[in-house]
Formats: sequence, structure tokens, C-alpha cells
Amino acid sequence: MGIPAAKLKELFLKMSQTRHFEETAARLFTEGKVHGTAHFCIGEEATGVGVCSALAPEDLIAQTHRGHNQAIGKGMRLDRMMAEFLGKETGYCHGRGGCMHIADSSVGSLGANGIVGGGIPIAVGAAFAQQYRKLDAITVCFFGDGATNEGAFHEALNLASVWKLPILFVCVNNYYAMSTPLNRHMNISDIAVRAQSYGIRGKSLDGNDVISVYEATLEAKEYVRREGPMLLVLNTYRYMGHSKSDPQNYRTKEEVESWKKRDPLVLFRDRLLRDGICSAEELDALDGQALRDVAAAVEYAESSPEPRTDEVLRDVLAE
Amino acid sequence: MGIPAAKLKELFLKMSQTRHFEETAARLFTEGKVHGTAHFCIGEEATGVGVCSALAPEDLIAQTHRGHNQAIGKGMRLDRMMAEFLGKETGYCHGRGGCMHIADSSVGSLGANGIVGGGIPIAVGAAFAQQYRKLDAITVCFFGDGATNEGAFHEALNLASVWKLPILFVCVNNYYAMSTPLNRHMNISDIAVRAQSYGIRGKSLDGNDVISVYEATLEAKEYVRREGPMLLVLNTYRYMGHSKSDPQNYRTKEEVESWKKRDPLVLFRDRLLRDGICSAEELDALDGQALRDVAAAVEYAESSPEPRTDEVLRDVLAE
Amino acid sequence: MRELTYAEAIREALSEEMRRDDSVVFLGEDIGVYGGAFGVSRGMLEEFGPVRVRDTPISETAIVGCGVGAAMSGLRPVVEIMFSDFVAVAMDQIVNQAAKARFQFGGQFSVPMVIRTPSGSGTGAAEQHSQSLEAWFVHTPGIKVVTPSTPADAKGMLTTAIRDPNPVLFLEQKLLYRVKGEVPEGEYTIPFGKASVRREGRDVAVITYGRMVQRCLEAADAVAREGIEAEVVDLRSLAPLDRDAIVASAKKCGRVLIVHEACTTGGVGGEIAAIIADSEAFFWLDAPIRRLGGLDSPIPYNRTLEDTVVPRTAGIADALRGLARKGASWPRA
Amino acid sequence: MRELTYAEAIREALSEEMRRDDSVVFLGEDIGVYGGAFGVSRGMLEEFGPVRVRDTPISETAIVGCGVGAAMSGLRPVVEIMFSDFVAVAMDQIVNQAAKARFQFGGQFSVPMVIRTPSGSGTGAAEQHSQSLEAWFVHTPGIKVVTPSTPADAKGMLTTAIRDPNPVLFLEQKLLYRVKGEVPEGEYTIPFGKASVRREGRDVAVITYGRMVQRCLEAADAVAREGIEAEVVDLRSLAPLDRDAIVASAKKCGRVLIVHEACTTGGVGGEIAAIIADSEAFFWLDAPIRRLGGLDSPIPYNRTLEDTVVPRTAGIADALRGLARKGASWPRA
Ligand SMILES: Cc1ncc(C[n+]2csc(CCOP(=O)(O)OP(=O)(O)O)c2C)c(N)n1
Ligand SMILES: Cc1ncc(C[n+]2csc(CCOP(=O)(O)OP(=O)(O)O)c2C)c(N)n1
Ligand SMILES: [Mg+2]
Ligand SMILES: [Mg+2]
Repeated sequence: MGIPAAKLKELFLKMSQTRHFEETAARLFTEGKVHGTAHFCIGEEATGVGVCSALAPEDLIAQTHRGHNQAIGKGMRLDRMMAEFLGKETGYCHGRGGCMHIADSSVGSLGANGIVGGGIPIAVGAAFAQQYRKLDAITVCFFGDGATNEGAFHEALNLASVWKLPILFVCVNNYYAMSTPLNRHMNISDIAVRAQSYGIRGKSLDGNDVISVYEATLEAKEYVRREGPMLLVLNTYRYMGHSKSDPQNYRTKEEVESWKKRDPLVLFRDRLLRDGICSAEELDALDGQALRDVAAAVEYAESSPEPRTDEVLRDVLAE
Repeated sequence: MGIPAAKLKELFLKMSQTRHFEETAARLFTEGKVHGTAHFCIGEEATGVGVCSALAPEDLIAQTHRGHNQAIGKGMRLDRMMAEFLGKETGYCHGRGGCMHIADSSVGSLGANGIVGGGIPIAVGAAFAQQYRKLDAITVCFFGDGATNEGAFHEALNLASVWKLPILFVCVNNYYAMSTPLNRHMNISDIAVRAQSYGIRGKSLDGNDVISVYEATLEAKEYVRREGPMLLVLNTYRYMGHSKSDPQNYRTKEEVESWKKRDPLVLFRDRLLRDGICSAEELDALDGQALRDVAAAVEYAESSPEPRTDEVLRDVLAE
Repeated sequence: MRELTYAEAIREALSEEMRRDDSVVFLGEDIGVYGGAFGVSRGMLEEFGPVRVRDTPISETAIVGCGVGAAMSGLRPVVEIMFSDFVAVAMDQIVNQAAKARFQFGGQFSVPMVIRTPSGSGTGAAEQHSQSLEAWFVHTPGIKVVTPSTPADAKGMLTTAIRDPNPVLFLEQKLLYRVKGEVPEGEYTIPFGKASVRREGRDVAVITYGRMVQRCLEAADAVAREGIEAEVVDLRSLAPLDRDAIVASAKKCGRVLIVHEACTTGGVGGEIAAIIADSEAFFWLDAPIRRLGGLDSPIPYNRTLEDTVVPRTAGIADALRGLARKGASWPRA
Repeated sequence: MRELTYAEAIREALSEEMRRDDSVVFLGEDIGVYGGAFGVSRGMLEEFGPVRVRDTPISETAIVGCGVGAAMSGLRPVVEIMFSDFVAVAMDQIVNQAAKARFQFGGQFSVPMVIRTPSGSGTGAAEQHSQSLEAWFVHTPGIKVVTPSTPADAKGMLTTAIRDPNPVLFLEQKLLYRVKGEVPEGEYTIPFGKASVRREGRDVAVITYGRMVQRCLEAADAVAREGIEAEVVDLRSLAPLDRDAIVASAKKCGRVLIVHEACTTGGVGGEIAAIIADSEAFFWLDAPIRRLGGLDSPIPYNRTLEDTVVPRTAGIADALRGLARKGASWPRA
């Protein structure tokens, strides 16, 4: 493992931040402080954090509706994320988008999308601009297992392949599209097979192991820059319901529990301890910092002003 | 070759009818007798005729914009086809659809589609109805190489696979989507590879050899009935322009000529003579019959009445 | 009479039709064990089984297209699109296929398909999950468009929709799902193209539909205390549209307010205004025809902003007052 | 001044912008060696090369989506959709993505993308290749809609569209491609939202756009011989819409005829009628506001039927006569 210790700690911190951010957000829901919906990625932290931490600031990402890990991985600020979640003017989208549309152009996030698969062609366009401008940067496009059944996925991967664009397609496979298990929404078990339809490379790996995700991304990035698109499938699991109103009657508690035994944070913690990278105290300190960061974000968000109603039409059109 | 002689003659007759039908239609264009457009399949006769002649009357087909061979293969009447081409009331669609929307519910044609890929999900729906009704029949869905880049293709094949529907997907690969050659609209050379994304069987074959097309369809039909969807790719070539207004500046004359050396009608004629199934006289007689059939169709069409303008709204809605 | 919620009324209509006619099948994302994103089909998988209540992959084009093909083959599919915003993903199948199949094939096929989908804002689901898109389809020959505003209408009109030989876009009003109302037991149909006068009045004709009916009634009550008697006409279906009811009410009142949730510009309100302005009611108008639609804006996430962009009861009442005010009309004379 | 066809004028605008600004790229099906289905881009591949003039696979969703992403990343993509009917295939990318990206991300991105596409009937291409779908987009906040009716407008408005920081749907009038007209040399822009009075008159205001402008002018000439002076207002862009010009002309003439090719019901004509009926012009109206749009029908293949479903010069002239006839108004008084 040639990853510098500082990077490993960054990964751990971001994963902890993601977990605490979402646990806190879920609590705010229960407390009735949020109007709207949210999709939590608890259990999947290693995917977005692992991938995005391997990217350069100038690389771009297109996020999903379940993308707090992607956002935090790419370096978005917790306070402005939380403010957006609460619909505040200080939020990334000035309260217009909520967490389904979180974006931060300053760190290279093209935003999350509420239309399943809708962001994939857009990411292809961003990669096209990178190629056209002869930039060294790449675009990473996230989507779920369910999204690979949308026509947009197919068209976008084909176009990216024909034009040899510098884009890494990352499928976060949590084995469910809402209530529908993978084996009832497609007839293959390895989503990476779909790469073959476009003549591009496909690869599946354990999405709960942040180190392999990080390393695979580093490698994929070089590949994509040289050779064009690639499809990376990260197998993982979501612990919480699909969204706030999910009865979760489509899976068993045992299934959820069995995945929790391979919790990405616990796995990573054990590994860091085992390899002697961090002491338990150091990891606890990082976790404590994550908790404090989230608490500060909540405070920032709660004390932030509401958007002004007389400015509601502000960004319908650019001047 | 266990195909009965009568069936072989039927194949030859239908292929000749297709060729003469289109040559005549093209002439009517030049004579200014047609307002609109048409897409001719000359050079591809073996595909639609070979496939559809292997089907039972109760099997269904969904046609493409380039589907006169499919229509004639399935048993549509030349006279009503020609009348539709001329926009007459006696045409299959009473002059409402033209040849891009030709359909004949009485022989199991669900109609041609003007939207590339648009007919594929519809065919899946027809196969769903067959499965739901526990019918023995199957649905055959035609589309071109270019159409496999539409999202509709992807979604439809996946759905058909998940539901194990009795549908045979037939890709008529003529190596061009309008002016764009296959290798510039996808990054794979064998379209049958795309079957793997859906966990279904895929197979490519020479689409100019009507006997292999016919036999492959018979076999595929049994497979599809038992196992669910399959993708059959028929490699062929169109001689004429994409539509009436094609400058054909995207390919060389030599390329066209080289394909003409493997003309499906000539190949088949040679084979029938070589195998002693028919004499040259018999084949000439069949060809003569095809010519007369087309002439009669033109006469029928030309002497047919125009639709009445006061009935134009007749089929906007069913009562 | 017993009361049901709007969601229960829809479930009842669909279940009754499925019991009555086994050519009715039900397709959509997460409609089975999950019961649909809004719980409309809860329990239906248990009753009808997975062959007739079919979960689909996330493939709106294929879902609607499958409905079209099944309908052309004699089934009566009811297709659920999880949010009406996603009709955009299936637009080709709805507009170029379902709505045109009959016409372009010269009447050889009909497409008895219902697309059920929740429409409208108010849940904090933001830009891509909150639109009111009915105007697109009112402008599409070959498809009917229905917007029931009560549980009883939802039931009766869904039954009508399922039995109709044409494609029907059945726009469920998301914020009404939990609203209760009296609903007759057993099967019944409510015809399309027949508006319902929800409140009689003589001063201002309020032409509206869907979730705005309730707000218009509230506003009418508010201004009634000030002596303004508004008549509230609920269109119920937008295609066909009850031209006669619109014209009659406009003629009777001489002043017209049109209210809908969808963005004002290009909305169905324009069609209604145009019908009135080109009818004999024109000669009876005492004031300009007023439209009060949503602002020309996507629906924002923040609750207050979201509330700002659609007509509210107070705003409707104000518009009624403005219209009824004497002297507002005929400065020319 | 030299004359160009409408198609040539479009090519000239696009070429000039590509020369001026290398962030302008051009994507679409068969736009390269083929020159586009209507020959609009003939010769452009030769000048600009395959990096900037990009043939795409048949993937409308990906094409438009690629345009959105490229625009969000600072390019100025011009995307061609071969027939405007195919916007239905890319509807999600146009409506849910392009038109909403700026708003939903709080102004962080803009989407300076132009979607060029041929609109309308008249070529015998039938139901799925002949629609006039502008009304859908006029009802979509966040996107502009342009319908130039002359070569000079086509050039100037395409230049404006390419320089606009917002998505613009540029609806080319298929039947005008070969029509010639004077076109200034060199770059120039024509602002959106400014109608042009193509003919002055005082008896009837004819509000129209796109290909119908020509027919309205012909009809106006025909009735002029009978002493009816029609004013013909060409809206040029539909979003933004020149409200002032509409109201001024209606007020001046007191009688209004609205003409468009798109189906009447739910068309842009409703919006125009509603604007007039809710404006000060209302008080100056001497007759009901008449709309003459296409029949509420898909476009049939047969030439005579096809001609039947859209407004013709003779029909427009008849409507003008009907409107201008004395006694047509105010039976109430
Ligand atoms: C076009 C569209 N269809 C349906 C939905 C509703 N929806 C939101 S998320 C989701 C499941 C997505 O599954 P997947 O892609 O696997 O992502 P996950 O939620 O598992 O992270 C669905 C059906 C949507 N937002 N957009
Ligand atoms: C959605 C859509 N996009 C584009 C077109 C225009 N178009 C008609 S046929 C065609 C080429 C189709 O290629 P392919 O599928 O290979 O069929 P072929 O014409 O070669 O038989 C195109 C681009 C269309 N009709 N529909
Ligand atoms: Mg998933
Ligand atoms: Mg082809």
C-alpha cells in the first residue's frame, strides 16, 4: 500500500464526516426541521470518498441523488451543504436545489441530479469540453445500478466511447433500485459486463474497501486519460431506506445486518490499525473532528438566513 | 437444406416482389408522383423476407422505416402497400401514414416506425401481451444498426430479458446509419455483443443469404419461445441512398459495387439453380409474376380514390 | 357515505377494474411490494400477484412503450410514472407513439392505455419532481388528459380512463393523496369533458382544476363575506375540455379568473382565456380575463420559495377582489 | 443587397460564429459529410474539421445532454436535432436538465447551448416528422424559443442565440429553407423579444410567427383589395414574447386574428389571446379574438390531407373578412 499516511487520514476523516453528516441530517428530518426528501449513502461511504479523493481539483464529477460521500470526497464544504439541506440562502444552491441538486463549481462538482441517469450525458459533455480544450483533467460520472437501465446510460457510454472521451463511469452498485433488487431489474450479475457493448474496459470491485476504490481510481484515471472511457463498478450496500419514506419491506433485516459486518468505516479503521498507520487515539480524534465539523455545519446552517421571496426568479435565466 | 421447394419459391418470389416494388416506387418518385419520402431496402431483401417467411400468421412483427421486405415477407398486399405509398384511401393506413408507417394488423404487422428505435419498446409490449395471454406466438422486432445506439433499444432489451418475453430482436445491420458508418457510430464491430448486457443470446450472420436467415429464424423462434429474448444480427447492405434526397458522398462507388457482387437475389438464384430446386425458366417465371404483381399494384393504387378531406379527423381518437 | 382518501379511491378504481377485466395489467417502478412512491398501490401485489402488478426496471421509455405495444395487442395497461416530471424521459413514446398510433395506421389499432402519474409541487422535492406539465399533452392530439380534484372524481374518472379506448394521461394531484372525501362504493364512471360547478356564483367565474380547486373554493368563501359571489368551475378533464361550461360561466358572471398551478406562460389558462375571448361570452365580459398561474419559474426546494411560486388562497382572493371591484372595467367608455 | 436562402443564412451565421469564437462547437446526426438532412451545414465540415463539426450516433438524449455538459463547462455548443419531432426523445435533457440547471444550482452554471431543429409540416413526411412543438417550450421556464420567418432574421437571431448565455431552442421553418431574401453581410444580431410589424394596417391585427407570416401577408394583400387593412405582426421569438407589440397592435386595430401552424388547442395562440384579453387592449376590442391554428390532428401523409390540417392563405383571408365584417361585433349592445 503506497498511499501516504496523510491521504489515508483524509479518507478516514471524509468517510466519518459523511457518516456523521447523514446521521445528523436524518435526525433533523425526524425533528421536522426539513421539508423535502433526502437519499442517504450510509454504508456506501467508501465509494464516493474513495473515488473523489483520488482526483485532482480540476477533475470534474457528476453526482447522484445519493451523493453526500461524492460531495465530501471532492472537497465540498459541510456548512454550505447543510445549509442547502435546510434550504438556506447560504446553501450551495441558495436553497433552490436541496440535497438532490447539490453542486459546487469551485471544486469541480457539476451537481447532483434528480433524474435517474439524467446526469450521465451531461458528464459526457463535460468530458467532451475537456478533450476539446486539450485539458489534462478527466470527468467522473457517478450513477447507481438502477440507472444503468435508463436509455441515457446507454447513449452516453456509447458516445463517450466513439469519441474516446476522458471519462470514468462509476456505477455505485448497492444491489437495489429503490425496492427492486438487482436480479429483478437486470439479468446479469456483473454490471461491468455492460462495458462490452461500447468496446470499453469494465471492472468490478469491492466498494466497501476504500483503499481498493482509491487505488483503482488512480489507475483508472491514467487509463481514461490515455485510452478513453472506462466503467468501474463498486459493489456496496445502503443501510438506510431509499429515501425518508421507505417502508423497507423489500429486504430482510438479516441481509442488512450481514452487510454491516463489512461496514466500510470499520473495515478501514481495522486496516489502519492493523497496518500501524494510525493509533486508535488518532482515529478517535479524526472521528471527533468529523463530529465537530458536522455540528459546526448545523450551527452555520441553522443560523443562516432564508432566501428572499422577492428574489425567487433570480436564476431562471442568465442575463 | 430441409426447406420445402414451395417455401423456397415463396422466398424467391417475395424477394423479387420487394425488389420490383421498390424499383417501381423509386421510379414513381422520379416521375413526381409521390409527395414525401421513402427508404428503400434494395440489397437487403433477404433479411426481412427470410425472417418473416419463417413466422406463423399469429406471430407479430414491428417494422422499420426501411421495411418493405419485412412487410412483403409477412404477407402484406402489394396493392394496398402501393396505394399507401401514393397516399390513397385504399392504402393500408388510408393515406395517413405513407410507407414510413405501413401496418397491417390482419397479418400481424404492428407497423413501421418513423422514430429510430421507437418501435422496439412497442414490440416488447406486444410480446408481453403474448406471454400474458399464454399464446404460443412470438414477436419479431426489426431495427437498424444505428438504432442500437438509441436509449429505447437498451431499455427494451433489458425489460424483455428481465421478463423473459417471447421476442426476437432482429438488427438489420447495413453498416450505415444514414451517412455514418458503423465504425463511427459504435466502437464494436459485432453488434451481437450487445446481447451480453442483457444476459441474452446474441448471434450474427450473413444477411444476404436468405436460406441462413430463414433457418436461423426458425431456430431462434423455438429458442425464444422457450428461453426468452434473443438478438439476431443480419449483416447486409443497402444499395440506394438513405432516402430520396441522399447525395451519397459518404461512401465509394467501389464499396457499393463490391456488395453488389453478393446480391441476395443473385446468390439465391444461383443456389436454387445449383441445388436443382428450380430451373432458370421457373425462376424467370417467378420474377415475371413479381413484376406483374407490382404493375397490378400500381394500377390499383393509381386508380384508387384520394382520402376525403372532410374525414381527416376520423382516427385522431377512437370512439 | 364512507370516506376514502384520494389515494385509496385510485387504488379502489384500479382494483375493481382489475377484478372485472383481466386484460387490465399494471406496470411501473416499485409499484409491487413497495406499493408505489406514494403508497397508491399498497396491497395490490398481494391481491393480484406479480404477473398483473409488475415492477419494472428504471426505464420510462420501455415502460410506456411496453404499455403502447400491449395496448395495441388488446390489453389495457395502466402504467405508473413515479413523478410526472419523468414523462419527459418517455415523451417520445407518449407523444410520437401512443398518441399517434391510431391515426398514422389509419385506425387499425387503438391504444387503450392509462398513464397514471403524480403531478405538482408542495413536497419540497424541487425542480425535477414538482412540475405541472398538463399543457404539453392538452396540445397533443390523440391523448386525453384528466386532473381529478376529489377522491370521488379520482375513482370515477380512473374507471372511465381504463375503459377508454384511447391513451389517457391521468394526472394525480400529489398533495391531494391524503385528502379524504366521500366516495361511492362499487364501480361507476365519470365522463370526460364535463366540468363540475363546485360553487355557484354570479360575480366572477373562476375556472380551475386539480389541486387549485380547493384553494379557489377557500378564496371564494373568503370574498363571499365581502359580498362577492364567485362561481368555481372545476374542469376535471383538460382534454376533452368542457367548452360549454367555460363559456356559460363566463357569460353568466361577466368576469373571469383562471387559476392553475402550472407556470402561467403557455399554460392551459391561455387556452381557456382564448376560448372565452372567441366565444359569445366575449360580448358579456365586463372586465379583462385574468389568469393566475404559477410564476414562470422552476419549482424551488426551499418551502417558502416553493409556496411563493404557486397561487395561494390569499392571492386568489385578492384577484377576485380586484376583478369584482367596480370601475375596474371599461375605462374606454 | 445580396440574397441568400434561409438555409444559407443559417449556415452563414453559424460559420461566422465558429470563426469568431472557438468555443462554438457543432454536434448532430449527419451534419458532417452529409451536410445535415436539409443541407444546412453543407461545406462546414470542410471548413471547420471533424473536431468542431461532429457527427454523432443516433442518440438524441446523449447529443443534447452532451451539449448541456459542454455548455456548463464553458463551451457554446450548437446541437442539431434532425427533425423537431425528435426533441421528444431528448425531452428530459432539454426540460429537466438544460432549462433547470442554472436555477436548481443557484446560478452556479449557465447553459449557453443552442438547439437548432427544423419544424413544421408540408413535406409529406407524416405524423412523426412534421410537428410544430414550440408551445411545450414556451411553457418551460429557463429556455428561449425562436422562430425566424426570413433569411435575415434567421441569420441575426441565430447569432444572438449562440451568444446568449441561456439554452435557446431555434426552430427552423422547414418549408422556408429554400426561400430567398436579402441578408446583410457580416455579423449582426437581432434581439429576442422584439416583434416586427411586417405590414401596417388598422382594421385587423394579425399576430403570427414562423412560416405562417408569409401566408398572412398574402392573405392581407388579398383582402386589401376589398378595403380591409390588416396589420401583420411577426413575433419572431416566442420566449421571450413581445407583449407590448401584441397589445399595441390589438389596441390599434380592435380586431385580432392569431395564426399559427401548430394545433390550435393548447397552442401559443392561447397565450397570445390571453395576453390581449388581460391587457388594456381588451377595452379596445370590437370583436372576439379569433385563433386560426392547425386542426387538432397529427399531420397526415397524403398531400391534400396535409394541406387541410394547417391554415392556408384562403382560410386566413376568410377569417380576416369575417372579423372585419360590420355587425360581427357587439350583438349584446
Ligand atoms: C427518471 C427517473 N425515474 C425514477 C426516479 C425515481 N427514483 C429515484 S432514485 C431511484 C432508484 C435509483 O436506483 P439506483 O440507480 O440503483 O440508485 P440508488 O438509489 O440505489 O443509489 C428511483 C427509481 C427518478 N428520480 N428519475
Ligand atoms: C429518433 C430519430 N432520430 C433520427 C432519425 C432520422 N433517421 C431516420 S433513419 C436514420 C438512420 C437509421 O439508421 P439505421 O438504424 O442503421 O437504419 P437504416 O436506415 O440503415 O436502415 C436516421 C438518422 C429518426 N427518424 N428518428
Ligand atoms: Mg442502487
Ligand atoms: Mg443502418
